[in-house]
Formats: sequence, structure tokens, C-alpha cells
Amino acid sequence: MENLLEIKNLRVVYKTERATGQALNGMSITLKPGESLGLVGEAGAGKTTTALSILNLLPRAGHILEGEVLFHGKNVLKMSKKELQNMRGHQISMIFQNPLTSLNPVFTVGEQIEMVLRHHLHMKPKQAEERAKELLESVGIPAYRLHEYPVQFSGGMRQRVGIAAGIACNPELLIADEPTTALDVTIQAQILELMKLLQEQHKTSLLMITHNLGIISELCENVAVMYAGRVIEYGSVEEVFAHPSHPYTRGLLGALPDMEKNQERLTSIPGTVADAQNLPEGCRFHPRCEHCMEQCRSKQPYPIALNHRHMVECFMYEGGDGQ
Amino acid sequence: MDKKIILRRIRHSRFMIVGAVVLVFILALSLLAPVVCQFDPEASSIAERLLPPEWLSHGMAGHILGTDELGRDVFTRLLYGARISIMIAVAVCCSAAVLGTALGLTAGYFGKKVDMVIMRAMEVIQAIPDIVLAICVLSLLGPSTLNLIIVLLIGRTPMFCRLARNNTLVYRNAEFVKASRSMGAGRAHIIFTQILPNITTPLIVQLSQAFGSNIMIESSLSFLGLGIQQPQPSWGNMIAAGRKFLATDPWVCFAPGVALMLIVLAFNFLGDGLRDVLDPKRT
Amino acid sequence: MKKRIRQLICSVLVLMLVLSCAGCGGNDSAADTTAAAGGTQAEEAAQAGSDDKIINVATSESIVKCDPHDQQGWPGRAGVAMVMEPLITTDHEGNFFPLLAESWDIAEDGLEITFHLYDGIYASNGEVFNADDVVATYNRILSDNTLNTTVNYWSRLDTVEKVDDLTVAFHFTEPEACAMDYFTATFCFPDEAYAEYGDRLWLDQIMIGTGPWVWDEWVDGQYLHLTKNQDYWKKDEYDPYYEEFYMRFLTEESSAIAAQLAGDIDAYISVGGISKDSVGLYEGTEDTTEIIEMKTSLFHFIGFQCEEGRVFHDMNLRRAFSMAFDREAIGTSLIGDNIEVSKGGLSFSFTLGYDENMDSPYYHYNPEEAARLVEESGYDGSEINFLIGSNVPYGENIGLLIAEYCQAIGLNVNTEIAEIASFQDRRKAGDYDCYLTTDGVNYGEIYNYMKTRLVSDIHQSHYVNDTFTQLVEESGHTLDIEMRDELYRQCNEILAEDVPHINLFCSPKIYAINYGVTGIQLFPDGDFNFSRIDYDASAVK
Amino acid sequence: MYFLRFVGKRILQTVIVLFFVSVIAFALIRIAPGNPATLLLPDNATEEQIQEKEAELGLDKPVVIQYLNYMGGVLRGDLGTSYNYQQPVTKVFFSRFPNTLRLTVAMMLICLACGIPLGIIAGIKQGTVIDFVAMIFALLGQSMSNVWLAVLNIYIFAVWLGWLPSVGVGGMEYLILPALTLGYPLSATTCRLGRSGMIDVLREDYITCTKAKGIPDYLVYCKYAFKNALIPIVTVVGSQFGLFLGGSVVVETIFSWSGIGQLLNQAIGNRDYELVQSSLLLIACMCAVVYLLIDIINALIDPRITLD
Repeated sequence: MENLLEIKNLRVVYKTERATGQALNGMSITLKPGESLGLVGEAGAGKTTTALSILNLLPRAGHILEGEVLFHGKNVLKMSKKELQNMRGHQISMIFQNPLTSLNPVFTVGEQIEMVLRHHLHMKPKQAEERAKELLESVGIPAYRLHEYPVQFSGGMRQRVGIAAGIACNPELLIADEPTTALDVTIQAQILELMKLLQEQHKTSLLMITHNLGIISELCENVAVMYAGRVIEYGSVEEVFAHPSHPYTRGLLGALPDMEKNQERLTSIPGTVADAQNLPEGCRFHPRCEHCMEQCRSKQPYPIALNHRHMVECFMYEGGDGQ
Repeated sequence: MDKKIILRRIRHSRFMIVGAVVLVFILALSLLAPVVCQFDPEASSIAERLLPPEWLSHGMAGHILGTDELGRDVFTRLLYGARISIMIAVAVCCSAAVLGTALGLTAGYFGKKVDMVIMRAMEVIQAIPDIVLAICVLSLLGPSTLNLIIVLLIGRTPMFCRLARNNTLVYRNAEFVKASRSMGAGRAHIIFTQILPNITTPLIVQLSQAFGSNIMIESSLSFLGLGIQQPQPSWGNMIAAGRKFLATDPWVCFAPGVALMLIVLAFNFLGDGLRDVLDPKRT
Repeated sequence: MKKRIRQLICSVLVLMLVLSCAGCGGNDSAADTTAAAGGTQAEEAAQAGSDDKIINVATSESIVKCDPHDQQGWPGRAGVAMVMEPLITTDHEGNFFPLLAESWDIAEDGLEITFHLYDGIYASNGEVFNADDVVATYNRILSDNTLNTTVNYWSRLDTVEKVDDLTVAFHFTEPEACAMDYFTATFCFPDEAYAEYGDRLWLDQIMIGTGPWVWDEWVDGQYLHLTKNQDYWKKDEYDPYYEEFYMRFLTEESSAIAAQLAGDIDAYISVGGISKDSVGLYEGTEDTTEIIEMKTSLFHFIGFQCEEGRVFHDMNLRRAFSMAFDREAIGTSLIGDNIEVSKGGLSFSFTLGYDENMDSPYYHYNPEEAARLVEESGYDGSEINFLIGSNVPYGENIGLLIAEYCQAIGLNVNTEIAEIASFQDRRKAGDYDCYLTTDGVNYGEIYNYMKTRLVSDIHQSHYVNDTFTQLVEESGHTLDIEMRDELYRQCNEILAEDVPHINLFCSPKIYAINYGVTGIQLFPDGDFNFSRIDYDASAVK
Repeated sequence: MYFLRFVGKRILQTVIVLFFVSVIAFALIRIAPGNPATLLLPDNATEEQIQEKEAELGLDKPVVIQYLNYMGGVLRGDLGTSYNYQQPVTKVFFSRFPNTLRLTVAMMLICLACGIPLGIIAGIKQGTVIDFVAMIFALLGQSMSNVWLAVLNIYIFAVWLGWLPSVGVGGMEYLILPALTLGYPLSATTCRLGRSGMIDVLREDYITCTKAKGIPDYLVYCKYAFKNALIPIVTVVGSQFGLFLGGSVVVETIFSWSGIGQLLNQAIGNRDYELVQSSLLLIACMCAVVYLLIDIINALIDPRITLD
């Protein structure tokens, strides 16, 4: 089965007035149709940049230096404006992080859903309105609120509208950029429930971007841990959560309170997140790594396959001894 | 925003540099007027009436931009006129900005009754056209420069007040204001340390544009005979006087017109550059 | 609910836009009954027959109201004169000609004047015009003594009496020297029309009269439109070629000239005359436009505040002021070469009371003598307020030049330009040291000027000279012109000596009329009359 | 219906403003020196003739009575008679008003036709040549005083090229120059507002989100982004429209365009008390209506703005 989405060695930098930040430094992931992949990492690891690169929607300051983003084998970065517009919202759609600012304040909620239907599925306004009502019902919003404005909705409800708009054209790939971060826990659970349900109904493949490991374990089959613009560990959720190999992943999992173990202190990772403007040499994590070896400081580690469903980028496993 | 960023932006902002250069040039010329030109701006000599511009044929000694209908040197009057016009503009704009902001802040922050009263007062002032205000006040108090400043001040305050009030409303119920209020900050503290810094940017931009528009309004009032009285030169009354000779001797009118355009352009360039430099959201 | 509000608001907006575009489209928006606004002149001209039967005359001041007896400006009087006619007309130089009245005789004691009307006069609505109409007109004037005509002319008229159908007798309380001039400036209206409409005769612009033209429409600030009276009672004497007459109000001189050069207007009769510097624009139009330069009696003069304790109470300072500046230089540079500089007193070569060998020493430019007088007078250098009316032609520049000359001889004179209303107010209160304004010697008479400004002292100048007052009173009652001339001459002598008022110069007026347009009467005191306007093909070069 | 409550409240506020305008106009014009009676009569009018004229005009009564009579008349819809024109103020005002209205509408059309599109394009293509040209157009426009611009227009189009008649009221060709003189500075302001508005809006998340939905660029800019950038434009352009309903004295004087501005200027010169007061009231009234419309339009555009 040929890959739905493949990102190969993607390098992206942001040129701002202050300095140039290396957001992505040779990132690679693959996604099969129907598969759901979790992308996890701290803030500034390049998660949102990845999402925007897939849709070739980088802001004015973002520049793609090298690498490819293949969707159905076709490189998105080389697509014409026409093709891009047909793909976005139709084959790939995205749900944004902050529901308060991702909905156009001066247009009704219905309009923001119907515009996708009218443009991609060429529906008549009447027909589009009906379909929009169904979509709202499906995400748990009463249909009569179609003509209301975003200002009249709470954060959670707005995120549901974003989701409704995202799944309007039954996209093959749904990118969710930290959909629940701005919401409180109870609403989070409802949103996740909703996404799980939608995934089963429409078989859309999901790229879930979050820093919340709980969400990953519930929703995704595979997980890719990102640090300073690279994927440092990739594998199935069971495998990675059971045997976290990369010191950073161990640190992440160690930071989680575990009901069974009665730990007094949670392990935390010393030091701060790698600064995109001046990344350390060699392995980006070495300043914060207890098992830091000589070669870590100079050379960039290469992906090592621990087994067929688990890969890590760390010299500790160079000899293939797979602790 | 730290100084370093602002300084670098200033260096890169073309508008600001051009505006500043032209402004400094005009200010320098008008301040050095006694040195630069040998003619008395108010002394007329009938023999040399309506001479065409000699440009630099006699160096600085000749009538560089020709003479007006009473034989007074246009270039000299231009420079002395610049002094008066700029002085009035600066006086009016700064005082209007301070008064307007104060009113705007109180209206915006205290809201309801205070806001209603101040805003209605501003509407009343704006409902009365400038010229009516000018004619009545000037003919009552006499057309001196101070009275002109008072009239222009009254006319310009509503603009600043409205701007300050709208911005204050935006910030009044912003989170950080609520936070500081919850920490027991006094009203004055909130207004001056919290709200005022946030609304200074639009006010500064408005101030720079007000300079330009104020000079234009002063020239319109002088055109109607209400602004600065002859023999004192001002660009407005020079254009008004020169209009009769537009077809036969156009330079009498073009010189102050171009000068007026240049200085207002300079102020606008400066204002525009300032807007970009102080724009917090600029990446 | 929100949807419905939106439809409501949008419909209101669309309606407003359509309404304003209708107004903007230039078609007649029926703003009100009489003066239809909008309505482009070009369209009307096209509808009313070929272009050359229409005459366009531009003036620099606009008409403000149509009341024949309350007009202030000359354009207003000229417009009314074309529709309503006076009893007699004049050439403004003392000669009178019959119009409504065929002949007239003045009683010995000057207390009664009788007019004999032509037979067979009828108004534009066919109404017969006889003695009753004249009596009705003058009774209306006597009934309201706040009208301009009443105040200016008829303060001494007692009663008007109808002798028979064609004869009217006027009785005066005292002999009125300039009565005949005043008859030429009072317009008569038909009494039946006045009985029927009353003041609406002019408020609603009905304006029925016996004149050669019929009032069609006056649009405030734009134009006055008259059509030819096909059935004029003096058709044999005056039957104009033109069908329509437009008087356009173009306050902006350079644009009026541009309009004439472009052929939109046929004559430019500016109230103040075309300025010397703008005449240059007419170069190259020598064969189409005639530049007429009229010597008029419009003169600039300066009045002093001679009250006790004020600077100019001292006669020598007034003389110093008069000698301080060069009238010739100022006049020629600002106004024109053929101005007539005053030699003393009030009169000019074409007015009564003029004396060739009058040569007052104080009317010569003599700065040394002036400076000497100033030192002797012990003048303390306090500021002298030189008030100038903003409507005085060339006033600002003349004032600035004079002030500069005075500063040179030590008089600290500062000019102040005052708006008309405050200028009048300040003068009535005497709140000035000296003021500059203009006046016209109407019909060659200087009596009115001396009586009001010096004897009854309406400007509180506190100048008192008993012999002068006695001379002026006497001249007011003498009807014989030679006697009056002698009295005025003596008055001028006193004025040249005491210098309460100093006369600068009388300025010519320049008009521009296209060749072929005839019949525009231009009088030496600045007045003008269009009622006999006509076209003469032979005159076109 | 809270909408009607808002309009009602607003009308009440307008009445208060109009009341103050009438008081201030009444006082201002009377403070100015000069007596209308003496202006209407020739110089040599005697004292009692002036008294009689004042009685005729009703100026001999104490000031307060005059004000009450005047306001009584206004409430009955009779805005008094003009001393100079001897005609009801409404007739004089509305015989001149269509000219000012035509000029203001033409000015608005020019401003909407070239100000807004230029501003939008400059906002979208920020930093390119078009943006630079638009900025120069805007800066030039804002630095032209209407005295100087009017004189320049007359010189270029009427005197030098001779295409257009420079002065007078009439058909379309008379309207172009004055409308251009008023329209250009306003379209410059609109262009700047449009540009800064667009720049701010295009930074917002929802624009990226709309693009992420594959909506073509022209729709994103001209519909979804434009509507957000519209509010500052509507407020400023609307208030200018209200202001210019009072006529621009300078432009009307230079172009002899007999509109309200010139009428007001002459009326003040002649101390025509009732004409000045009533004209100011009518202008203030129109401005209030226009401001009300602006608020309603703003509320229609942006639901976040509540008609408080």
C-alpha cells in the first residue's frame, strides 16, 4: 500500500528581523492511508511548522531550504496554486490550535463551513446550508445556531465548528494542530471522543500534533517524538511507551505522574529547550543528556532501527545492543 | 521593545529618514532666515513689484523666487512664514494631544456618565465647522496669533479625545488590566502605567499627522483672512494673496504652495515611518 | 431578527444613494417651488432657441434679494432696472431724460415737483400704468422707512398726490437738492399687481413691471435669467435683438476672465473693475473683446479720529500723515496709470466744487516736512490703529504701503484688516485712530458725503468746524447748480486746510465687453445699467 | 426590540447635542461684533431708523426672549427668516443644499472608486512596487492643503490646458474640478486606512485558516479579509461625509460653487443671525444622522460591535 503522506529530510528556516531560526532540520515521517500518527514534542520543536509545510502555507518569513513533502507521491512544495487550492480543505484539512482566533469574526459560523462545500463540492447555497446543518449536528452543535457569529460561541464550541469545517469534504488526511490545548479537560475529553468517532466513520488518516502524551496513547497507532526540528524516536505507541529508548523520550515519559508508582518527585529534564537560533552541534539533545558521549557532541546521530516497529536516533544504540 | 530593535528599524525605515531630512532642512533654513536672506520680509518696494524668480543668477543676494505684488521678496517671506506656521502647528498639536488624551482617558476609563458627557461635548464641538468657530472667536478676541492657537486647539481636541477614548475602551477590560486591578492597583496607577503606554503608539502617529493637517488648516484660515494677518508672512495668506496673479505671475502662489506641500509631506513621512517603527506586531 | 434589520437598513441606504445620485445627475430636483436648483445652464440655453440670441453678462457681486426698494449692491439695482422702470433716467452728470414721465416741473421754493406721465403705458401683464401706480409705489416707500431707498433718498419727501390720471405731484418738507437724481433710482411697480400679491411680488419673484425685460428666474449665487418683453410699451424706441439675458455672478476674477476668453460670457462688468494685473490675460483678444477704461468717481479716502486726547486731535499730525506718503506711486503701482490724484478737499475734475488752482501743500509727498511736524508735535510714539475694511478694493495693500511710509517719518502706524460687520461697528463707535475706505461721488454731488460723514458725524470723528457746517447746510437747500458749486468750493478749501479727511485718488474702472454688444450704460460713479442692451452686427470686427 | 431602543436612545442624545449646538451657535454669532441692522441699512441711516429695523428683525427684545422665540419657531418647524434674503431659511438653505450634496457625493464616489481598491492592493502586495506607488499617492494626497490643491487644479485644468470650466455651477464638467479637489485627499486617507487595515487582518489566524480551506486568493482577500478591514474605513469616510455636508468654504469660494459652505460664510459676514443658527442646526442634524448610520453599518459589519 503506497504511502499517503511522506516527508523526506525537510529543512525550514524562519528569517525574521532578529535572526534566522532553524525550525525543521531534516525531518522525515511517513503516513499510510487510514493510519493515525501522533507528533509529540515540546513547544518550538517544529510541530506547527510541519503541519503548515504539508499544506505549503508557511508565513511570509518561512523559507523551505530542502526536502520534499509527497502527498500521493506528488510533491506539495512544487504544486501550482490551482492544485494546492484543490488539495487544501478537500484532500487535506487542518484544525487550528486557538479556536478564538481561527474563526472569521465577521462571518456566520454557517458561512465558514459552507464556503468549503460551495468551493470544493460546487454545492448550491441551499444544499450547502443543509449539509452544514448536518455537519454541525454531527459535531454536537444544534443546527439552528448556523446563522450565529463566532463571538456567540464558547471556546469548545468554536473548536467543534473548526472540526466540522475540517471534515466537511471527507478529507483523506486530517491534521490536528494541538486542537485541545486551549480547552479545559472536560471539553478535551469530548473533542477526543468526537475525533475517535469521526475517524472510525470516515476512515480519515489523522496527524495529531500535541505535547500531551495522554492524547497520543488514546488516539494514535504510531508516535513520532520530535526535538529541535528532527524526529528522534518513532514507533508504535505500545512499543515506544513501553520501552522509551531516546533519553529525551524517557525524560518526557518520566515527567508523567503514574497512578501505580508512588513517586515523590517526577523526573524532569535539566536545561531548556534547544534555541532554534543557535542549535548545539552534533546531537541537538546532548547538552541535556546524562548519557552524553564524545561523539554525541560532534556528530549528528542517524536513525537506528531497534526493531521493525521502533526507530531511534541516538548513538547509545549504535552497536545494535537494544537495551 | 528594546532600544536596539527601534534604532535598527529607524535606520532601515526609508520614510522616516526622508521625512526627518526634509524637516530638519526646512527648520534649519527658517531658523537661519536672517543669515540666509538680506531682505526684510515685511518691507515692500513698489519698484520691484512682481519680478519673476531670478533663481541663483545673483547667488543668494537676488530675489531667488521673485517678488510679490508689493515687491517683497517671496523667498524671505517663505522662510519667516515657515517659522510662524511650524510654531503654531507644534503649539496647537502638543496642547491638543495632551488635552485630548486626558479627556479621552477619563471618558474611556470611567465610562457611562462621564463618557457620555465628554463624548457629547466633543460631538458638539465637531458639529460646529472650524470657520464659524474661527470667525466668531477671532473677531471677538481680535486676530492675534494666540487667539488663532486657541481656535485651532478647540478644533483639534475632539480628534485626539475620540482616539484616546476608543483605545482606552479596548484596554480597559483587557486581562492584564483586570489582573493589576485584582492586585489592588489604584486607578491612577492603572491609567498611567497600564493603559497610557499602550495607547501612545496610535497617539504619536496621530500627532505626527496632526502637525501636517494643522499647517494646512492654518493656511485655509489665513486664506479666508482669519489666520495670520498681513504684513506678517504666513503660507496661507501668501497663497491667498498670490491667487489673484495665478494666471499672470504664478510663482507668487506656487512657492508657498510647494513649501506647504513639502513640510506636510515631511511630517507625514515621519509619522508613517514612526508607525512602522513602533508597530509591536511587526515581525 | 438580525436578518430583517439588515434588509431594512440596506434598503434605506440604497434609497439615500439613489436620491443623492438623482440630485447629482444634474436634472431638476424640485428642491422648492421658485428657484429650481441644479438644471444646467447649457440645457436651458439649448431649449430656448439658437445660441446667439442669448447674452451672458458676468458681474463680481451677486444679487441677494429682489425687493426693488431695498437693494444695496449695484448688480441688484441693475437687475431690477431691467424689469421695473423709474420715472426719469440720467447720465449721472446732471442731465435728465424722460422715461415713464414725459415732462416735469419744479416749483420755485423747491418744495413741490410735478411729473406728467406718457399716455398708453402698460405693464408686462397688460395692466395700464398711470398716476395711481406711481402713487402706490411711493406710498409703499413712505410707509416703511427702513428700506434702503427710503433711508438714502426720501427722508425729506412728505406726501405724494395724484393730480389727474397722468400727473403726479411730490411735496417735500424741505427742498431736496438731489431730488431729481433720486427719482432716477426709484423703480415703480403696477399698483393692481402690488394690491394682489403685496410683498410676494418680489419674495416669490413674480416681479411684474413696465420694463423691456421679463423676470424669469433668479438662482441665488449663480445667475439671474430674464426674457425679452415682446410687448414692451416703448417698443418703437427699444426692441432688442436678444431673446434672453443672463447675469452670472462670478466672484472669482481670474475664472470670470477665463470664462470670457472661452466665450461662455460676452461682457464682464466687475463692480470694482478688472484689476490692473489681470488685464494682461486679455492679450491676443484685441479683435473680439474691447477693453474699456472708464474714469469713475470711486475714490479712496482716510478718515481721522479727531477727538480730544486722541493722537489725531492735533491738526499738524494729520497734516504730517497726509504728507508722509506718495499718492502717485501707490496709486499707479497698485491700481493703474490714469488715476486722478486728489489736490485737496473732496472734489475731482468731473464733480461740482472742483477748483483747478487748488493745490494744498499737505497733499504733496513731503517726508522731511512731515517728520519735522511729528517732532514738533511731541508725539509719544504710541501705536496708531489704522483700520481697513476687508471689502475695500486694494485696501490691504494700500494700507500696508501707507503704514510703511508713516513708520519712516516716525508715526507708529499699524494696519488692522477688519471684517465688514466689525469695521462698521468699530467706526460707529469711533474705536479707531484712522480708517481707510472708498466712496463714490454719485451724480457729481459731494453733498451727501459731507452731510453724513462730517456734519452729522456718523463715524464719531468729533471734527467740528462751524463755518464748514453752515456752508454744508446752506448748499443742501440751494437748487441752483452754480451757487452749489461755489459753496462746495469753499467747503473744499476748509477741508484742504483742516484735513479731517484726506483724499487719496480716484481710480479708473476697467471693463471687458465683446464687440457687437452695445447699449451697456457705464456711468462715471461706477454704476451701470443693462436695460438698453442690444446687438450690432456691424460692430463685430 | 433592543435595536429600536438603541435608535431611540441615540435620537435622545442627538437632541441634547442639537440643543447645545443651538445655544452655542446662538451665543457665538451674537458675541461677534457688528449689528445686522446697520449692515442692512446704508451708512447714513439715522439712529431711529436703525432702531426700527432692529424692532422689525426682533433684535430689540432681551436675548433670552429672542432665544425662546427662535426655539419655539424651530420646534414648530419654522427655522426663521433670513435677514438678508428676506425668505424662510429652509428655502434659502435647501436651494443651495443640492449643490453641496452633489459635490459631497461626487467626492465620495472618487474616494470609494480609487481610495479603497488602491489601499487593498497595497495591503496585499505589501513591499512591492504597487505598495510604494500607493504610499506615495496617499502621502501626496494627505499633504495637499485644499487651498493649494484647488489653485493647482484651476491652473492645470482650466488656465493651462483649458479643458474644464474653472468655476460656476452646472453640469458634470463643472463638478469635476471641485470634486477632485475634495476627493483626492479623502481617497488618500482611505487608501492608507485600507492598507494598514489589510496588513493587520492578513496577519490573523483565520486568514491562514481560510487559505487552509483551499479558498482561492481573490475570495480570501476581497471578501473575507476586506470585510474585516472595512470598519476603520467606514468610520472615517462616514464622518468625513457628515462633515462635508456642511460644505467646504475654501473649495466653494475658489470654485464659486454656491453651496452651503459659501452660504454660511456670507451669512456670518452679514451677521444673518437666524440663517447662521438654523444652518448650523441643520448641518448638525445631518451629521448626527450620518453618525447614527455609521454606527449601524459598523454593527452590521462586525457582530462584536454591540449597539450599546
